[in-house]
Amino acid sequence: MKFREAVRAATVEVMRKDARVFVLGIGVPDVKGIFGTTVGLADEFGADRAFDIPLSESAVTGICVGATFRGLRPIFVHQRIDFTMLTMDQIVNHAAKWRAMFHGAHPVPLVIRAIVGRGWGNGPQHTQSHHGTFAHIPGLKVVVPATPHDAKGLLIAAVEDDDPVIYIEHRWLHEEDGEVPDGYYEVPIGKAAVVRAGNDVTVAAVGPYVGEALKAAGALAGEGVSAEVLDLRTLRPLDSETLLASVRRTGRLVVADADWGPCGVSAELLAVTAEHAFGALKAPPVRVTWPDSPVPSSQALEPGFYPGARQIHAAVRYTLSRGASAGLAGSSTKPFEGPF
Amino acid sequence: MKFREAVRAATVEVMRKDARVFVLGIGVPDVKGIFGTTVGLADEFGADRAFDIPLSESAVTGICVGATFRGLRPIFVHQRIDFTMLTMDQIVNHAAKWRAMFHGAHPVPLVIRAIVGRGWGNGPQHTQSHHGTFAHIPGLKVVVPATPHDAKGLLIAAVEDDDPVIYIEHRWLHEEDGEVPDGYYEVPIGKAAVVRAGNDVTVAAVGPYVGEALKAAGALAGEGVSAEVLDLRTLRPLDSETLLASVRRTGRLVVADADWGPCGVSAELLAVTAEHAFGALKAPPVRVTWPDSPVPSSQALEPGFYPGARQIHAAVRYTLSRGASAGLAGSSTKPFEGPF
Amino acid sequence: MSLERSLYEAMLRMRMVEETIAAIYPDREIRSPTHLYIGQEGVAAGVCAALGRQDVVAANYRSHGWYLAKGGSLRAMVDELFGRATGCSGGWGGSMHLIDVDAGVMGTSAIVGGGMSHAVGSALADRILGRAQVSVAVFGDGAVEEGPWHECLNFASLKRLPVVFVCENNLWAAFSPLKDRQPPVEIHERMKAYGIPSELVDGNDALAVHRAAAVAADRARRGHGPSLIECSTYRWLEHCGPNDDVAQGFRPAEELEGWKARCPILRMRSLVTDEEDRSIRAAVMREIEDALAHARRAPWPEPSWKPAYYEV
Amino acid sequence: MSLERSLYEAMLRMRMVEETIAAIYPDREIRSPTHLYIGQEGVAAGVCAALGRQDVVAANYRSHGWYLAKGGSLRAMVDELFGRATGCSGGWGGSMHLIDVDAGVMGTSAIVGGGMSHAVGSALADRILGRAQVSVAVFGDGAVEEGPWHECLNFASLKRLPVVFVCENNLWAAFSPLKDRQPPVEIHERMKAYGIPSELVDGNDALAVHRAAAVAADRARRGHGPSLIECSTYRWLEHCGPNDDVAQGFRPAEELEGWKARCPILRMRSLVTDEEDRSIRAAVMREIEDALAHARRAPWPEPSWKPAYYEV
Ligand SMILES: Cc1ncc(C[n+]2csc(CCOP(=O)(O)OP(=O)(O)O)c2C)c(N)n1
Ligand SMILES: Cc1ncc(C[n+]2csc(CCOP(=O)(O)OP(=O)(O)O)c2C)c(N)n1
Ligand SMILES: [Mg+2]
Ligand SMILES: [Mg+2]
Repeated sequence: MKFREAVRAATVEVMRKDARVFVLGIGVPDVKGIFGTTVGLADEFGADRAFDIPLSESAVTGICVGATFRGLRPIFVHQRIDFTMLTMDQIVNHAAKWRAMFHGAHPVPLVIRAIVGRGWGNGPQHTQSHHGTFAHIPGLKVVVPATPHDAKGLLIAAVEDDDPVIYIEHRWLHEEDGEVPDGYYEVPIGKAAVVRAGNDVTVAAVGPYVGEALKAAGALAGEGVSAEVLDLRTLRPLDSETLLASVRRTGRLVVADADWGPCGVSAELLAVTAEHAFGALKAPPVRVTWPDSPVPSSQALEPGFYPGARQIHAAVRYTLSRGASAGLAGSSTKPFEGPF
Repeated sequence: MKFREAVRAATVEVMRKDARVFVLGIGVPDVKGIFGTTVGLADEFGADRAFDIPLSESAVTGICVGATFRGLRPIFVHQRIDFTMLTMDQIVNHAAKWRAMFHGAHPVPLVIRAIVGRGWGNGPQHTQSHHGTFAHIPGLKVVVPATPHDAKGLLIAAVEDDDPVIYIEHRWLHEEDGEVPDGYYEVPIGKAAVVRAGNDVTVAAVGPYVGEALKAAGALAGEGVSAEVLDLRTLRPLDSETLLASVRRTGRLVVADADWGPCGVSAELLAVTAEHAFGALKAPPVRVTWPDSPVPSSQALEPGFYPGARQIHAAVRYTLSRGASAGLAGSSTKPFEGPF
Repeated sequence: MSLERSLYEAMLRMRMVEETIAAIYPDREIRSPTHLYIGQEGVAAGVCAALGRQDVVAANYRSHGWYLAKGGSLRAMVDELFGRATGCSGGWGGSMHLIDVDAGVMGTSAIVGGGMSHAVGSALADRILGRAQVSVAVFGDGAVEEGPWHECLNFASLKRLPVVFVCENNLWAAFSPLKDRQPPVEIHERMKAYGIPSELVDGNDALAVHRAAAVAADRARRGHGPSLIECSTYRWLEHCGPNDDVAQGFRPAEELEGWKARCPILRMRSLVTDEEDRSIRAAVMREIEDALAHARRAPWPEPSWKPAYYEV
Repeated sequence: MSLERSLYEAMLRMRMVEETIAAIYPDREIRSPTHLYIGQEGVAAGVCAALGRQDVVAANYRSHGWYLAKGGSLRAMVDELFGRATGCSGGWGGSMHLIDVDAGVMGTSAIVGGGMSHAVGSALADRILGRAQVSVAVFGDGAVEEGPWHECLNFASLKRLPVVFVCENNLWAAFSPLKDRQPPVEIHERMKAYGIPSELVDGNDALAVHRAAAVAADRARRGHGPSLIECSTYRWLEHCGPNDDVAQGFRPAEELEGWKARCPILRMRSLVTDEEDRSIRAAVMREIEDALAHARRAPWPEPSWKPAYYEV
């Protein structure tokens, strides 16, 4: 099943199981249905439970928060995560604060599905990740699935969770295929996955970088380097146990994050490691992140903006003090084709 | 001169020097004048250059951006930095992107002065720092002055800068006294200050924690520990040179940040250090930050929420493996008294 | 009990509670930003009298009056102001963040305009679940300038949601007069732009407010969509805190005096007997003393966080 | 040159440029989200004809037409669409982010409603500096639902700023029809709520648009404050991309056919001679070919970032 189909499958599962779940967002009921992820929901569940909204992201976020107080469990979908910037007051000042501020009287079981628009020259305002921004805020949970399996299981877990969950979806992964179990299952929030075991270095990756890390690990194996690859899956609360256990064994860390470096998730991973696995570290940890710049639109710049398996490979060799090796090809993920 | 007077003095300097500078924000021309920082501006410079605004923070941010395109240099003041969450679309998607997105055609010389409301039970929605959030975004600059001297010099530099600068002001410091030179001077953006030299440990502090760090350093000196204290001053772009030079000498790092830890500035400092001064580190670096929770209102909780000199002292001893010492008193800064 | 008497009692209770808060505020037992409602009691009393307990209200940082009028526990509120564990928000919120889920008081926000969408969302939930309840959004004239206000009105009208918008127009937002913030168009008249029925009422006339609120609540319950009631009123004390701000030079003295003459409580005084007035005052005073005593004895909250690993 | 002829030429030029873009788009030389303006040319032509070069326009992702009508360089635009270093945004923006500072085209935003406040800020700058220029904010019917829209209108009216708000009401926001997003109140009629004069014009009648814009610009220049012009119009192609979306099942075929019959260019065809029409077409075609040739030869931009330290 494709990643985007898994997102839809999870939505159908939770909506069938729980009449309090509803889905809203610009484009939810239209023919394209948010990259196919919401197609047919209005038919099955009615226009009361899957509907379009006015272009009012800010108030609609608050409307979702208000609906949770009265027992509902909304899934609010954004075609681009960039649009969540219009909603930060409701997310950060309200949803994230409510449980603590009222001492548990009103938790906020809200899911924000937000899509990262990398590809086809979408440019500075349509391709941001923002997961580091959300992961900084206590009161939120942040998940970034990397596989169709987790796309389904994490979305179900997000809806089940009583706290606001920012569910970040890289459309770059939408067409990826993978095994997806039938039926209702959760991938627990707060648990990373060891997707490849190894001994020489830990490569901790976020979302689309999990595949790149695996590719790099494959190439490294051929060079006699055994890399362990972690799929972080949840960025808040971070599964530092899994991370630290791995680094304590391998003694080396490379982080691959689909975001800017400064004050991002990559920084947090290095910080946690330096604080709590310092003695185990044999070499400086390395961050593979986006360049510290807005994302350019030009086809001459965009592909080179994003690091991939090649950079992860180089970073691992760097931390092993091995110097450069024969180049590794770039990403083989099918790039997103326009017009949108 | 008091910190808040220094903010006002800087504003007067830039407004006298440059007719393109104007100041706006809720409460700018009223009797209290934003904790006294804007008192009298309308009298001296006229209602066209120092004025109140409707409660429309989002559009007003965009209005400031638009005004910069036509040659002006606005200073937009928020009584609480929490209110900037309503303006994230214009700050992050617009102001921060404009220079890159239009390849330099329209830089955005905008200053956002945002005040942190710690104290007097202001609670979860009125006491956030958010500097880590802003420091994550390329295209922005972020400064947090710790002394009256820097409050003036950094504000002048912020107005002179052609990029959007988030100038974060801890009202906790407003009543602090210090030497402030007369006239026009800049404290360069992007330069940290070594405010106390030392050899055994580097304590890098943000804003109100500079004073706490100095207090801790004083106590440590009595215990035979020589702590170097850095006032970071600018959080983006970070002065990693000064940081790394210090850590390379001392071999130890404690960061004291007035913010949450995860994906914050404290994480970034540890990450940069682990990446680039790994070999010099003799012990795990330590972060002294707010607990990972919204800020509670109760007088029984609020003071204990904020770490101070005592925690910095403990963190330094921890990184020196010295175990606990005789307690150190908490902060002696005059706490903020209500009602607002 | 007659409507008049219960409105009078509700207002007097709010007033006496807040006068007590103002009186003891300098003692520093209450330590959070406190926005008093004195002078505006007619609005909360009138609106809440038109609501059932199951109906809900989303208000803002100036909510002592709304919380009490809607039936929130006075003890829990005073405990909250005192920062105690038994406070309605466990001591985490302070004066600006009150809640009483059972009484239909949704958690209040200190962000101007922040709670308005919560009321709309509550109404949406009722629509989706097929419940005939009313959600009330309370906000000031300042909130009218915030974008989400506009988005909420558009959304509620589009979906014909069972929500009543109550604008407390007290002519000021903190220290800024209305005329410096908005063009001269009456707020209620702007509702034509949203296709929302609206009414201007004297907010210091609790009976008039009640009449308008009853009509609006009824409209909502019958599925006929949202309404807006603009209540003209005035706050007597400073924006935040227990003092008079006229003396501090913020607002014209005549303006305040004019409005004090139109005190919503005084206006209804003749509708209750002296005996009733006395007995209400006595009962409320007992209640307040009980609440204060309770708060002073109540336990402090414990931190939810642990000491950092580097601490002993 | 007569007004009629210049409006006709401006529209035809936009149309031919965009038809070319649509035609070559499948070749993948242009790789950024491209929102075509075909069908709506009357609005940009009419408004810009009422402006001077020193006046400024802030528009959105659907701005090829506005950019060209305001006098932006075609070469720089096509270069930008091709992602070249010589593009008006150096290749960083793509189709959604056009700019021509000299021609008064402010940088365009891909956030719905994002550019509106920029026009208001520009007008504020003119007010502060005492310049008699006009700032135009261009937005669609969808932007009307965003909070900042409301905040901008309130601010501009309050300060009587020299700004003209132009709403291109094409009945759709992406794939959502107006009736699913707003209550049935005409957008221009809502301006009473802001005290802003407004007018509804047929956006496919460039002369009518021009008349309304001239009045509004004049009002702005004379310090009489903002105006809003609602232009009813229709986009012919899909929301984003070069295709027809009727065939894809998004919009009713009859609706599109009805609007095609009201083509703004066809409508003015009788006002120019065959000879004029031919010569305009020939000149524009030469210009387009030149621009395409220029773009194809133009250099690619270089990254502004360096390889990471761990890279060789
Ligand atoms: C978004 C936001 N901006 C500014 C403030 C600061 N502030 C608190 S109350 C207030 C005035 C609000 O006026 P109004 O809405 O008329 O309500 P009132 O206090 O008069 O009842 C302001 C500006 C805030 N809390 N939130
Ligand atoms: C804040 C925001 N929300 C959603 C989008 C996605 N989006 C892009 S264009 C568009 C429709 C806008 O409609 P309208 O304002 O009527 O302009 P039109 O495209 O019809 O000219 C939408 C929803 C966006 N770019 N920005
Ligand atoms: Mg008010
Ligand atoms: Mg439209």
